[in-house]
Amino acid sequence: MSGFQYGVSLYSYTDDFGTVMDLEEALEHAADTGATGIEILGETHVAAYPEPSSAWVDHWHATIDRLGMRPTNMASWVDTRVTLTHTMTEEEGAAQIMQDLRLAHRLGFAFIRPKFGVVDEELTPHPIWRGAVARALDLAAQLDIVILPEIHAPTPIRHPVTEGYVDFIQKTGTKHFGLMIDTGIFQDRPLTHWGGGITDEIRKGALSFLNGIAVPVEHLIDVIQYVPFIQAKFHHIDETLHDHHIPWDRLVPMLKKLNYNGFLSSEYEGERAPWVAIEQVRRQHCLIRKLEAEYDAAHAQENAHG
Amino acid sequence: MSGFQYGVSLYSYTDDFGTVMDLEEALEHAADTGATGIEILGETHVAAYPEPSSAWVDHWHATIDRLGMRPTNMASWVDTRVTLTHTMTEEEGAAQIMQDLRLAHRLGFAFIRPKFGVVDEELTPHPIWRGAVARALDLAAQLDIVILPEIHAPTPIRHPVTEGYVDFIQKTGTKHFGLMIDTGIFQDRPLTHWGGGITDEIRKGALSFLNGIAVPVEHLIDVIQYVPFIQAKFHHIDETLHDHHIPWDRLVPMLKKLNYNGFLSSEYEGERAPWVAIEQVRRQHCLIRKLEAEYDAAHAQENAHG
Amino acid sequence: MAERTTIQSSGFANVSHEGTITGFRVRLRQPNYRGLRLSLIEGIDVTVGDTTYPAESNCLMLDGAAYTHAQMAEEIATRWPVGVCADVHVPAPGGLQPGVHDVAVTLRLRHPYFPPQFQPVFVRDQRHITIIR
Amino acid sequence: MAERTTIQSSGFANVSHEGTITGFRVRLRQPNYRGLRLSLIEGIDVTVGDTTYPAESNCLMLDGAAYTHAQMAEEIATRWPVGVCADVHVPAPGGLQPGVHDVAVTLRLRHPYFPPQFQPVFVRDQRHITIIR
Ligand SMILES: [Mn+2]
Ligand SMILES: [Mn+2]
Repeated sequence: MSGFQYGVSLYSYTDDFGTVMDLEEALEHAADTGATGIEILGETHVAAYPEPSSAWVDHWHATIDRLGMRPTNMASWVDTRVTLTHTMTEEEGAAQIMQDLRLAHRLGFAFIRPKFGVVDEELTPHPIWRGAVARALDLAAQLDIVILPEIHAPTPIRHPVTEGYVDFIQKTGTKHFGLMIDTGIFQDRPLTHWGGGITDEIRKGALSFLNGIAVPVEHLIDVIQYVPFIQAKFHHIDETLHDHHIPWDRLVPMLKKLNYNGFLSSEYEGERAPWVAIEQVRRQHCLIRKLEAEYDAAHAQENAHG
Repeated sequence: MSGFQYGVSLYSYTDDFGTVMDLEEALEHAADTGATGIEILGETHVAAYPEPSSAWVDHWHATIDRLGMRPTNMASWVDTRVTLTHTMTEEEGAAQIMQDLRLAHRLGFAFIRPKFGVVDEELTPHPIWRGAVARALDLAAQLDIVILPEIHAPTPIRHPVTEGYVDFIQKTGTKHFGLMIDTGIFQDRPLTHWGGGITDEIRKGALSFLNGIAVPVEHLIDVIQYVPFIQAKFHHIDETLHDHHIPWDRLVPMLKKLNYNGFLSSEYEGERAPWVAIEQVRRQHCLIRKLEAEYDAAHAQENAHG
Repeated sequence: MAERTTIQSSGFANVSHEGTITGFRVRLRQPNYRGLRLSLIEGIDVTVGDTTYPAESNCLMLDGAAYTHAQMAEEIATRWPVGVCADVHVPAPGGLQPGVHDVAVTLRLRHPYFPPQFQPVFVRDQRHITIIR
Repeated sequence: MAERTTIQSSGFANVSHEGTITGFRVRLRQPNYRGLRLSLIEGIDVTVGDTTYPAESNCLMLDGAAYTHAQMAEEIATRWPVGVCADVHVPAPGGLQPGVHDVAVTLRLRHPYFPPQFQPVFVRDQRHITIIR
């Protein structure tokens, strides 16, 4: 019986990184969960990004190997409005993606997630995205890295943005572009704990986002064939293993039913008090592993009786 | 006009050390106050104590030099009741002191402070102290390090323990044994902030200690000739530069009047929330420097008018 | 670096011997302000939920070496350094169930420079930590 | 490592040029979760007590190099890394008096992936820090 692969995004330890833990310690906390996949943010976790020293790269590989892990996704940004007076061209966007593809390859990653600048409150990516990605596809194929834009609240699955990405996959026929699902789109209760750097201005302007866009888990059926990687966004799991915002009890069975066997990469985005993320990530792994085991046990019985 | 020398004990950063700062960062925070003296705890701050690697020692000297500081005192412990069934002999106590003298010399320290086990609630040191120190005096002289037991609350200046140390100095005529004053003995108001690892058991049993033993600053006159080093113990200085427990406004003028020109080595022992000590140490340096400048200004006028 | 609490989140896990779960471990930050000779640690009790696992059966894994309760009492040369974590190994056949546990530890420390009536000093911590699987 | 707050205790000091105090500096932890191209920082205002020192006159000292407000706006290759501190230098003849000051900073950050109505985002911090002498 195939199953989920478990990973951790070092984004989970935002604000801890550089105040109470360094990169190696963050990797050790991730490994201690039993996770085998490690996700990073290029601009955050790679010293001297985009050109780390050879010594840094060697140490990266040595640490990952020592911990028995492997690199999954490296987050990338295409800062379209790069100055107040200049917006990136398709060529410049492609250069950013190709730079990150090369760095990701050097570090052993299988995916990169470019986050494009947007043009409206629907988070419609700047129109250069299509041309920029198109120009980078050959390099992605050559390095065997898949480019994955993130489907992130408030953008749901059934939405022109997501449909635009699917259209691109279908038209190009590429195997090196897909979708990453951020499980924040399934959030179905208002946020009580949030670590995404909210300000009063944003809180006033973005209430529906904070209440959760509650995408039905069934909508995964539409796109799962394009989803090789999932960011397991969450905000608070209490000591009874109850997640206050994300419906894992519906999401896990749906992913199992769809035979998803990629990574679930923990992306904790809750209270940013020091060290809290370490325990929160552990609780999420415990919770999802329990739900997966329950599903597997139920199915083993079905099969036995069938 | 000679003046105080300013130092920092890394004890100030207890609990921060190893959770939010490493040794080099602690040294940098100390140096950023403008202090030139650095005090450490041998068993705490020396990696692989009592035998640090040569690389560690080289890095210690390089860092201290880079920061323009110099080592002052290294705290040492003589754990007389070393196991439940064995109490150190004089020879064993001497061996501990000599080990720390050699380490202190290797690291460039001028003083060591042995903290002896005690035999009663008056904090009377175990009687081996005299023989143990006597055996170590030749080595102290050879390395030119002064051994300084600490006069620490609840033991005041006028007390058999302090008198015993003075008697030892007078009888031996040594220049390599003296007194270290911990300014906690001048505390004259109840503690509101304490970081010394108090437990409920101790709080119930040691109320007078926590209320402050309020040694009159004039008692310094009795012993100042034997005091080459002072630990500037404190617990809380608020944003108006008011110290809630230690009477610096009386202590600083007395030390100036006595022409004390040794170090005042900050020993913060207040709230142990992460990072708080960094700012508290800075406030103490600001406060004592202001009081010293006021005294100097007043005396400059006196001299001008005299 | 270590978590500020004595009890650490990472490191909490069941422990196996030849394929059988024989107990669990809890990771602790050294709770004192100076390096601790092991002989000054008079015991480390661990409580999980309502069950207390007394110090006498527990052992300390420090820097790759295991010290039984009896060995610690005589170990005067080895120190548990400040800022360093060590794992308390607790015998418990079958281990603990995956899930969040209410864990408490009590360390009994002897500070020879403290008055006799404060010997040993009890250092306690209690918090929720998670066995993942 | 850096203090958790954006405004750091250490580093707060008067700054001299040829023996004359020309201003002061405040040390900041990079406040975002990813490395910031300097061109995405639209300004750093500093307030001490009742006086605001506007971003246009301040400059950022990062890794030994100084960037004026105008230079930052065009600096797309240099990033202020996460977990790294930089000093904001503020011109103020005579500097600040020794003592504890109520200091506030506002960073205006442009996140291209945020909707246009949230540009720039204001990141604020305020706390008491001390000029020692
Ligand atoms: Mn995400
Ligand atoms: Mn002291």
